[in-house]
Amino acid sequence: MLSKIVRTVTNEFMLFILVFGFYIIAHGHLTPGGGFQGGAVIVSGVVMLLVAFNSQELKKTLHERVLSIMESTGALIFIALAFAGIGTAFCYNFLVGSPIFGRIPATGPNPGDIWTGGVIPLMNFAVGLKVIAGLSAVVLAMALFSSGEEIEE
Amino acid sequence: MDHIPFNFPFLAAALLVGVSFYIIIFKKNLIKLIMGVAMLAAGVNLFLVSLGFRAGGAAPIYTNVTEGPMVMPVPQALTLTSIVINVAVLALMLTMVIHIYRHTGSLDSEKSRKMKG
Amino acid sequence: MAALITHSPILIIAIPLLAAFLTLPIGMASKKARNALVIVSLTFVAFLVFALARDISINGIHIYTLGATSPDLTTPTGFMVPVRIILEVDGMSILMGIIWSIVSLAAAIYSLSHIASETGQNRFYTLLLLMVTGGFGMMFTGDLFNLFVFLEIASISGAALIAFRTRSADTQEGGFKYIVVSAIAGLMVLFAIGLLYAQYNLLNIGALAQVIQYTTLDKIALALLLIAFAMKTGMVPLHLWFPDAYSVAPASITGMLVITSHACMYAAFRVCFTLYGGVIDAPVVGWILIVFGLLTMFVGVTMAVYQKDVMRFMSYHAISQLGYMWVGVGVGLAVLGNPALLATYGRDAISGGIFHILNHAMYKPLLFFTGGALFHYTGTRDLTKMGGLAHKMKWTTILYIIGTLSISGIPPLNGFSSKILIYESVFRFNPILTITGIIVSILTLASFTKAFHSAFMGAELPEYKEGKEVPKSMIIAMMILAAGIVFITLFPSLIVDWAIHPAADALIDQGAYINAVTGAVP
Amino acid sequence: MRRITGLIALIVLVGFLVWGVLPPIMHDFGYPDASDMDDYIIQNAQEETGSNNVVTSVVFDYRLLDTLGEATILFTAAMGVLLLLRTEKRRKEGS
Repeated sequence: MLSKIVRTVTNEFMLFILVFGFYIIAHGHLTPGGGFQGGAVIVSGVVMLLVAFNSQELKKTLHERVLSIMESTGALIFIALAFAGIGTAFCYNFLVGSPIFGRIPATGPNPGDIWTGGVIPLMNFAVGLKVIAGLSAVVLAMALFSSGEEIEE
Repeated sequence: MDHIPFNFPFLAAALLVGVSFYIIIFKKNLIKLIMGVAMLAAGVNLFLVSLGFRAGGAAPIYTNVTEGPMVMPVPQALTLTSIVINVAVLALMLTMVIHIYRHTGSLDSEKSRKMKG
Repeated sequence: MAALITHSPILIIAIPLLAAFLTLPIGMASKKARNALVIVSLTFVAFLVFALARDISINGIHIYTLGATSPDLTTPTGFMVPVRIILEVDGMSILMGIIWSIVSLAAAIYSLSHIASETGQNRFYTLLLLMVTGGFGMMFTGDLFNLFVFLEIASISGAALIAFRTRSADTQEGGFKYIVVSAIAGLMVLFAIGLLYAQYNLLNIGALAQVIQYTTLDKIALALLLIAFAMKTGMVPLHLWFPDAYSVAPASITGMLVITSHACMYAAFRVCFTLYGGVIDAPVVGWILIVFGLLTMFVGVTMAVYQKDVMRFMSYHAISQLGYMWVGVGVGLAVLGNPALLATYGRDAISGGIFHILNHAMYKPLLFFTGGALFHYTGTRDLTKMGGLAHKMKWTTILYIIGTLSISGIPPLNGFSSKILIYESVFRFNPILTITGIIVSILTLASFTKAFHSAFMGAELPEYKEGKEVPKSMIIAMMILAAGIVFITLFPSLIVDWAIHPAADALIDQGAYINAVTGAVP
Repeated sequence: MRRITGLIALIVLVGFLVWGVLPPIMHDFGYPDASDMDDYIIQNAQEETGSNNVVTSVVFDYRLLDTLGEATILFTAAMGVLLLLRTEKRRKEGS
């Protein structure tokens, strides 16, 4: 465990990292970014926590079992959204033109509208959840294992 | 930025691939081997993403862009996929190396290889 | 039912994937429910594969465009180039799909008792289902980059499963070698895809085949693709990792890994015949495949003779048998540009190679499963420490004999019917190839008889007096594959007419594959 | 022996790659030979998928199966890592 200064700064910064990652995930269809990138940003925050505190400390709040279930949930939402279009074809973007995220932007450069993109924003969230849970689980498992701690199945 | 001599980005990618193959073939340390695979992935990704560049093109995002040509979006999507795949591969490789080190106490690929066929 | 058939290519890929995502939450609640989920989903997938096979034998190539307004709309309206990912299932793909569905179901049933005493079963079944997804994806996709993605899914889950038993260093090394080889092969495939994309701005195999020029870059891409896929199948100069990885995996996974290497072989054939079919320098590439195939046959079997580890011994035989397929299909490729020769023996050579894939996919997993049964019973893989096991393991002995006779090509069994097809057609191309094949076959029989003798025959050893035959589910899994062998043995001509010749024709007939993508505008 | 074969293979491979990416064979950097598919996507992505970010529309619409596979690979890797780093307590026979 590092010094108190580092721990305090880490705690404060974690909030900004979460907000920034969430922003990248939510605006994936308008600005550079998306589920993978935003998820990776948030996981970098988790790694920062892992460095500042030690892995046993972190294990009390982030449990592998929870992370596994989160990851499965994200994956299930993703594949369910892909399955939902099967009335026309698998992976069909069935929300374009509907009230939820269904607006179509003007062709050509425009300022951007958050309610566009059909299933894309929803999928970004599913992927973001999955990336956060998956990569945190990997990093945490490696840290715990190399510190000699046993992991539950 | 109109014309880059010797196709420099492609050349860099090819050389990166060459260096990483050198590491993979000749280095004995398993961690170095993993670094070689990571560099190979970096070289291939650099090659893929530079395929899509068009001179003077903007990023293919319509939000507040100025009119003009755009670079090709598909190579960027392919590169994104490839990067994520390589993260997964590296994570699994490192896990196995942790185990190999636990069991044999060594990272040398010559020493740890007990059975030869 | 009609809708089910229309969507079946993607359902065959997506249902194991959905089941894999559900396995962990369900497995935490109940083990029985998890096992039922695995078996039921794989059975349903097998049913879909057979339904799709029937549809293909009636209606020809099945096309599925993902995310389009209609699944058979391959190119956007008023546009000539396919933009979306297209799944394309023809005679060859569906044959591989049938093999994969049978073997994966047998492997899942076998695992039920083979790994029953190990920890981490939930994740084991998750990875098994993901591997099934990857295999089906590789077989059914019509898009090069998608092929790469599914290749990686199959490789990564396969590597994790090879290293499943973490207590020994050997398993970790085997898994590590497998994943390094897979990663390098995957990146070489990706580089080749980049080279093709740079010139034609296409990723679809059919559309690329239509415009491909065979420029210098295309030749480099062909070399990279062939080296990568040959490396994954364990072709001889690049085979050193193969026995290390295959011998340490749980036996059910080894059976499945054999089929993933067939899937890589299928991808290599797809590249040679479909992607480059019209422009390829056929005799040169064909001879390269033949020479390395012969080397593979010979080196594999000579290395196998010395092995004491039963799984390692069988892995070297797997390498050797893969050589037959390279030779058979290589001869067909060498005469691809000559319609007369192709009709007289080329088509038969390709059919022989493909038939051998089918046969090998039945008897090699069976042999690996019997090897796993021996390990289950004795706790060792060392042949010299075994003996007299026929007294206790009657079923395993019978199944091992079936597998042995089949792999050595003893006349009534299925291994013979495919080998004779290869021998006859290859003899007219070059007699030396046939002679080598027969020598390798004799060596195979000799080494398997020796292994049989040391494991099963002789007096009962004191340390193996206690104990029973392996559990029922392992016997059932082996029975499924043995039933496949018996079926092919009884009706070889039926199989050749219904499955093998359509598959060979699908490889030869490049035009039909291209037309299915670019011509099918409704 | 192994060193020499390795060195020859390496030199041949790198030679071909470097020769292949130089101008007469490869297109000039920044001036691709063909771009039909990408032009179609750039022109129609907004209308067909409603997304301003064309790369995202490729990733999550035109090539969604690749992304599904990619997410699956991440899932596979997490599963694999947690499988390999599990506790090795012998559980009692049977499940």
